[in-house]
Amino acid sequence: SDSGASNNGEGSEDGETNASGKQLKIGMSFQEMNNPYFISMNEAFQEAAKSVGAETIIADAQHDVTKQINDIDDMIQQGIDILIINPADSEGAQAAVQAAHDAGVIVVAVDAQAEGPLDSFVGSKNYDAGYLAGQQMAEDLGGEGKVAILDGIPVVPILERVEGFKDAISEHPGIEIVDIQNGRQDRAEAMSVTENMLQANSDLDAIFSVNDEGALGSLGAVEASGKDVWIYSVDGHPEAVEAILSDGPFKATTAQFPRDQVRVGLGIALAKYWGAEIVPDEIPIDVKLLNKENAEGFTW
Amino acid sequence: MMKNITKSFPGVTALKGVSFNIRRGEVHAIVGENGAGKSTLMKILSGVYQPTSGEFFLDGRKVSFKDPKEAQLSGISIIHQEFSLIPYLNSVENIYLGREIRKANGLLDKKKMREKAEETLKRLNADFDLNKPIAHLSVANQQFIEIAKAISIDTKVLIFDEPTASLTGNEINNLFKLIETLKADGVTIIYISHHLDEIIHICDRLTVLRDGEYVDTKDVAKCTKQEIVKMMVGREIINVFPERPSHHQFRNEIRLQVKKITNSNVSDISFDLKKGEILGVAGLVGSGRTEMVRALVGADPAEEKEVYINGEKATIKNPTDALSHGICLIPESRKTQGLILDMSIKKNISLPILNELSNRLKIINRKRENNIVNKSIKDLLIKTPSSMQKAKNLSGGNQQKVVLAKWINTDSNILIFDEPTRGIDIGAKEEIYRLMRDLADDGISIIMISSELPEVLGMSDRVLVMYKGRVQAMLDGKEATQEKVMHYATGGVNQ
Amino acid sequence: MNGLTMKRNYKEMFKTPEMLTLIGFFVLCIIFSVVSEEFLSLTNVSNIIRQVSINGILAVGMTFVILTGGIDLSVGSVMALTGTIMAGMMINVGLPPFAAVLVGIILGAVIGYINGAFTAYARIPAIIVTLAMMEIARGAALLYTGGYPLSGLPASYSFIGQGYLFGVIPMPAVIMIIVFVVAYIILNHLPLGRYIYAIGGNEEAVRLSGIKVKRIKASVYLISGITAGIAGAIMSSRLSSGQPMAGEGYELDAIAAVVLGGTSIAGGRGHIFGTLLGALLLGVLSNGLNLLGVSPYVQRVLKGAIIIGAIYYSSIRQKD
Amino acid sequence: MNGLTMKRNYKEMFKTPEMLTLIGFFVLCIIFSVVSEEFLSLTNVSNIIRQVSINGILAVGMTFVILTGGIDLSVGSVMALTGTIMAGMMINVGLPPFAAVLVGIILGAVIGYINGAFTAYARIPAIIVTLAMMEIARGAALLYTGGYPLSGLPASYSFIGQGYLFGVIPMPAVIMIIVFVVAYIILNHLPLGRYIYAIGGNEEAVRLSGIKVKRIKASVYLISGITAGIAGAIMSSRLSSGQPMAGEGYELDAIAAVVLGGTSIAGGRGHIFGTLLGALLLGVLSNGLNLLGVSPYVQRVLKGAIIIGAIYYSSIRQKD
Ligand SMILES: Nc1ncnc2c1ncn2[C@@H]1O[C@H](COP(=O)(O)OP(=O)(O)OP(=O)(O)O)[C@@H](O)[C@H]1O
Ligand SMILES: Nc1ncnc2c1ncn2[C@@H]1O[C@H](COP(=O)(O)OP(=O)(O)OP(=O)(O)O)[C@@H](O)[C@H]1O
Ligand SMILES: [Mg+2]
Ligand SMILES: [Mg+2]
Repeated sequence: SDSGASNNGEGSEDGETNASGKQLKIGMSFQEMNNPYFISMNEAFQEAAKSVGAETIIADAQHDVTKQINDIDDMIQQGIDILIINPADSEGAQAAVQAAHDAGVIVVAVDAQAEGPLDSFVGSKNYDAGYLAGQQMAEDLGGEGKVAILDGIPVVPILERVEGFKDAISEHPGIEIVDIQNGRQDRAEAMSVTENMLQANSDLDAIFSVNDEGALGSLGAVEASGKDVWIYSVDGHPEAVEAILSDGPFKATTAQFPRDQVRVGLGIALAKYWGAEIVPDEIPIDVKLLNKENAEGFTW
Repeated sequence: MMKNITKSFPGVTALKGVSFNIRRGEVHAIVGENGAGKSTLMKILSGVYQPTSGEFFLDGRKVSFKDPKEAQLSGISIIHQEFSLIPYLNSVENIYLGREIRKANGLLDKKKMREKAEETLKRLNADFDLNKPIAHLSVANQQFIEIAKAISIDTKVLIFDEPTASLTGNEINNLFKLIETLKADGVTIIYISHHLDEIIHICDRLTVLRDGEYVDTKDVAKCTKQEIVKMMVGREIINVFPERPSHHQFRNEIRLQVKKITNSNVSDISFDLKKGEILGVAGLVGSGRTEMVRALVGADPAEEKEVYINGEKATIKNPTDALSHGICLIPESRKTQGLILDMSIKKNISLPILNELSNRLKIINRKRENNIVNKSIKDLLIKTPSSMQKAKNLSGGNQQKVVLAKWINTDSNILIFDEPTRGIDIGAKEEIYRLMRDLADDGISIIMISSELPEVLGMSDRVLVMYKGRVQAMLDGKEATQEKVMHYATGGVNQ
Repeated sequence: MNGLTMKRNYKEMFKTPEMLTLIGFFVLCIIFSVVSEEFLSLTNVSNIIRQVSINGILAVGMTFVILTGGIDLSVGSVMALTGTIMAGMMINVGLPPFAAVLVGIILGAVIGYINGAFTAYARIPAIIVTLAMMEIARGAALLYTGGYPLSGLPASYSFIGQGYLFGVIPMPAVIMIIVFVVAYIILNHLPLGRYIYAIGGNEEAVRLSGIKVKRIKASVYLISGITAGIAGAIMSSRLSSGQPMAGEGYELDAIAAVVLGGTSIAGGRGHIFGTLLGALLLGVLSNGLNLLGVSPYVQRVLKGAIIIGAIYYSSIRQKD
Repeated sequence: MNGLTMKRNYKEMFKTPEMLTLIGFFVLCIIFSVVSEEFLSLTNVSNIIRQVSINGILAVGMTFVILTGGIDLSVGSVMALTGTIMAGMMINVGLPPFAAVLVGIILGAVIGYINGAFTAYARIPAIIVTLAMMEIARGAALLYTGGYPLSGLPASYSFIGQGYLFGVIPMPAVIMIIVFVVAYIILNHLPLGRYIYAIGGNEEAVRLSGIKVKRIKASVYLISGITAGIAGAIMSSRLSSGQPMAGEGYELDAIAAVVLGGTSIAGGRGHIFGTLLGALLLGVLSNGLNLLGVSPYVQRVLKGAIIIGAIYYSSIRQKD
């Protein structure tokens, strides 16, 4: 099977080399690698790096920002030239960004913002993602109903999605948020939590989940209960797309573009590496609402 | 002085209104059957338990102790029947536990503690490596640590709860000398033992307890052994040891042949065991008796070992193999090797025979289990409210009986008893001796390790004497005398 | 005397840890059913049992292990690994569900046996062996799936995790009850069960009783591996996919269920139905708090406080 | 005879579990320095020590607890809670760093004492108490911060976690070494240390020696709370923020360090420098695997396998 894990550079002879004549080394530190989202991000990263003949090193922080810092320290030790960081936490990653910067490494954050002397940041418009899903929900519900939020791990992108969603809902006084529970972005956990939410709120109309993994768990619970509760979410996970197309309770998800994020990020980093002095501080990548009408054929 | 002391445990009343006096500076013995309440009474005096009712006085003042420390501060120390040492700490650390000597800067003064501990142990004539964790010391040496711990405090009253149960010859003599010295220093000593000879030897007065009740207090000089036994048991016991059959019915059938057992503790042990005989094993503490039998049954590894059963070679790598060849070892330490303290008496007794008690589906037949267990409780006179009582709530002697019951039920035809009567009262001893003899008469072969010479001499058909991990002599039971055995046990050669 | 003993025994029974968990359990149920009308509804009760089932099944294996004085931290990872392997067998290899589940359970048993062998024969502390196995199994699950959940399971497979027996009893609950009954029989009516308790009480005494202690110690980890495999089947069926990251932290929940159920963490004492109660108590707690709409953060605080409070209250009752 | 005993002691010393971890540690170091040239560079060594420091400090408290036969599963959460409270004290209350750290450490001590009180006085199994506390502290940290990391710490505060002593020794390492030395003195030169070992060996016997066992048992959890507080300070300084979700799963790493360091999980035996070795071994392992560029999934498998293999190898050596 495709592990999606690191390979130590293909070592193409005419690859990109740095000042000392060594091969270009690019490190990428992921906040997690157990989700197709980050795995497709990694695939795009590997392809892009290979096309410029660079050696790659990747690390999985397993949601622990301290581990992420340690991983990055170790990457710096290995002499990377570029660091693409997908921070487990924006504040927490600061020491790593600083250390990399001090070591002369070009640092670009993708997917989530990081503090510290970044060269650039490329990320989804998470607020928009929540907002768009909320709008779609409100529209589908006709401006009336009781809805719940299935929250996740409290990191900035997730919190922004919830904020965006809440803002969209607040524009519709007929819709009431009756419950907020935490599914920890985990399918099994989300399923149990949703079962309980459905029990506690027998007149629930819709659920917003902060990501598709959670939403897919909710979907199982909703289908099992036989209730007519609609699900909205963020990500664009292949299974979510499939569920939306099957005309079940899963109505819409705001898709992100993980491959594009890392491609753009790497592109900026390379530009810096080649000597560009001015690059954008921040490149927000648009998100796209997927529903039954337009989900066909979407893939990360 | 004690007045009306009563102590109840769930299901048992261990002491019922006990009152008597102990005089200052005397050596006072407490005797009684297993479970009579001796240890419980001592635990009350030393602050381990609080009495359910009743009170006691020290030097005329009423005292009551919340915990052992208070008792110690009032000058009462105890050496418990069951050791209370810390296995992974060394001797010095154990002796000074809770009373550490510190330097002016607050740190431990290890050097001073060590010196003082050496001094104390010298008083006891004990000599061993003070740096070893005490788990690596023999039982006897652990006993010395217990004693050293108690006498290194300034005590007015010192309680010994069966101190000699794990000592032999010399060490007992050392202990007696020590008691004499302490007595001369004005220390009051309370001495519990099942060895009446010892009591007659060193005690001034004795008090008898029976079933938690006070029976009587007497001057030792004024009563005979027979009278004491009668007070304890409520009947006369003329001869503890059953008659040895003069002609042996199975005389020449060799059941077990052991050749050249060698490991780190014993070397080149060879002997044979006949059908229906009791082979006594004598030797000083540390002579390797326990090690020999453990190696024999595969509880410890052996570098070299050949075992023949009924002439056929048997491979015994672990106790399971031994059991399947009909050999079982009844270990010397009931608490650490014999019993599952948290389990009921019933489950303890049936443990080795569960497979035989199960049907084809491997389901345990509860009824058969109950029958066997109840029979054992009756046969061995185990004193307990029910077979469901946890083993840890039994008195020491009754625990020992449970261990015996456990093994006797396995239907093995070679039984190895390691100190079978340690801590058992004279009445029960008689039962156990009779039981052993009956087993032997039924054709079962018995190896009996014992540190009590009278027991070895009284029971054995032959006596094997060990010295420093080797077989020093094999004597005929009827010709063996105390002198002869001691001669070999101390390293003597053929006279 | 005898009457007195009886009465006392009866009273004592009331003070066993299981009994106290039972009281705690009922108290919680009463409180929740008063404050939330949905709590006692049929669907909610069946929800609770279904939610409890995975933890309950893992806790059965954990009970065996803890009774011998061991611990198994690998159950969550092993569940994830067996679940993904089952999914893979159906999706990539095309095995029928029954065979795939069997393969997964056998794998669980093998992993359990490896845990057991290192613990019992090589005498490495169980906590180290199973902690290492927790990493190994997790890594293996991620490697096997490449980090993706494996989806596209046959529709029939969903019965195990999502179906109902007689249309009302959730299948996971049925499986859990079967597992508990089998465990009860092993622990209380077979020699093996006695040996397990006895080893937890005093290993040396059991060894000298001629019992193959090492084999039995290894076997409890094997049993725990099997229950992890069963849980893996339910999990993958419930989630309609093999999730390589499933079950993180489940080891602690399983341990909590066992210990709440009155099994001594040092081994030797405990009861399998105590474990069931412990698992139910934990399940009722999160279900009830969810039903009441308590904020997730506050839930964590309350959950901890209620567990500690319940046990404390019980332990006080136990004393008097 | 005496010579023989000496020789045995010497030989035995070589077979103590610490010694075996030491051997394992050196073997790993040698392998890594052969295959990776960066491994033994000054900056990498200082990286390793810095990376080890948080786990090392938590493991010190854990050693105290485990020596008495207990366990503390709450250390990771308590670290997160104290870290966020420290951050909050500086950011919202405006306390100077020193005072804020003090508040956090005191909080850690109080939480530890609560753990200890429930364990020692109320006799609730430590595993339950600290599991509950793990949830409570985590929930409290999330409640306190509203889920967001608290940022905006004074620049001077970064010294603790990111600074260097004499420009070369990372501050976290300095703090860790101080903690180890203090722990060494307590455990080996104060009566308290003796009692801690003794309680793990035979609690009843210690009680019979007139020592206040409960107080000492409570105190080890207090100590563990303090070390969690110290780790919280380093963590928040290293991350320039109070992270409510920090430290998940750290309890298991700390336990692994302690047990790898040769401390018996049943209590009574062990050495604080063994714990340091255990922590270093774990640190070297992940650092080395990272330097070799091993894939993250494979790393998990290898990490587990190497731990188990190292201990197994040691235990074989121990036998002969
Ligand atoms: N903790 C306890 N719980 C319940 N019963 C107990 C407990 N301790 C002792 N007993 C019971 O109290 C009675 C007296 O026990 P004790 O240990 O005082 O006897 P003993 O005279 O010292 O006997 P031995 O000579 O065998 O040591 C026994 O029946 C014993 O089973
Ligand atoms: N746990 C142990 N560790 C190291 N050496 C031991 C241990 N136990 C016993 N020994 C040593 O083994 C030898 C014989 O042991 P032991 O004292 O048990 O013999 P014994 O003849 O059975 O005496 P007894 O059973 O009366 O104590 C002694 O040299 C003793 O020091
Ligand atoms: Mg007694
Ligand atoms: Mg012996």
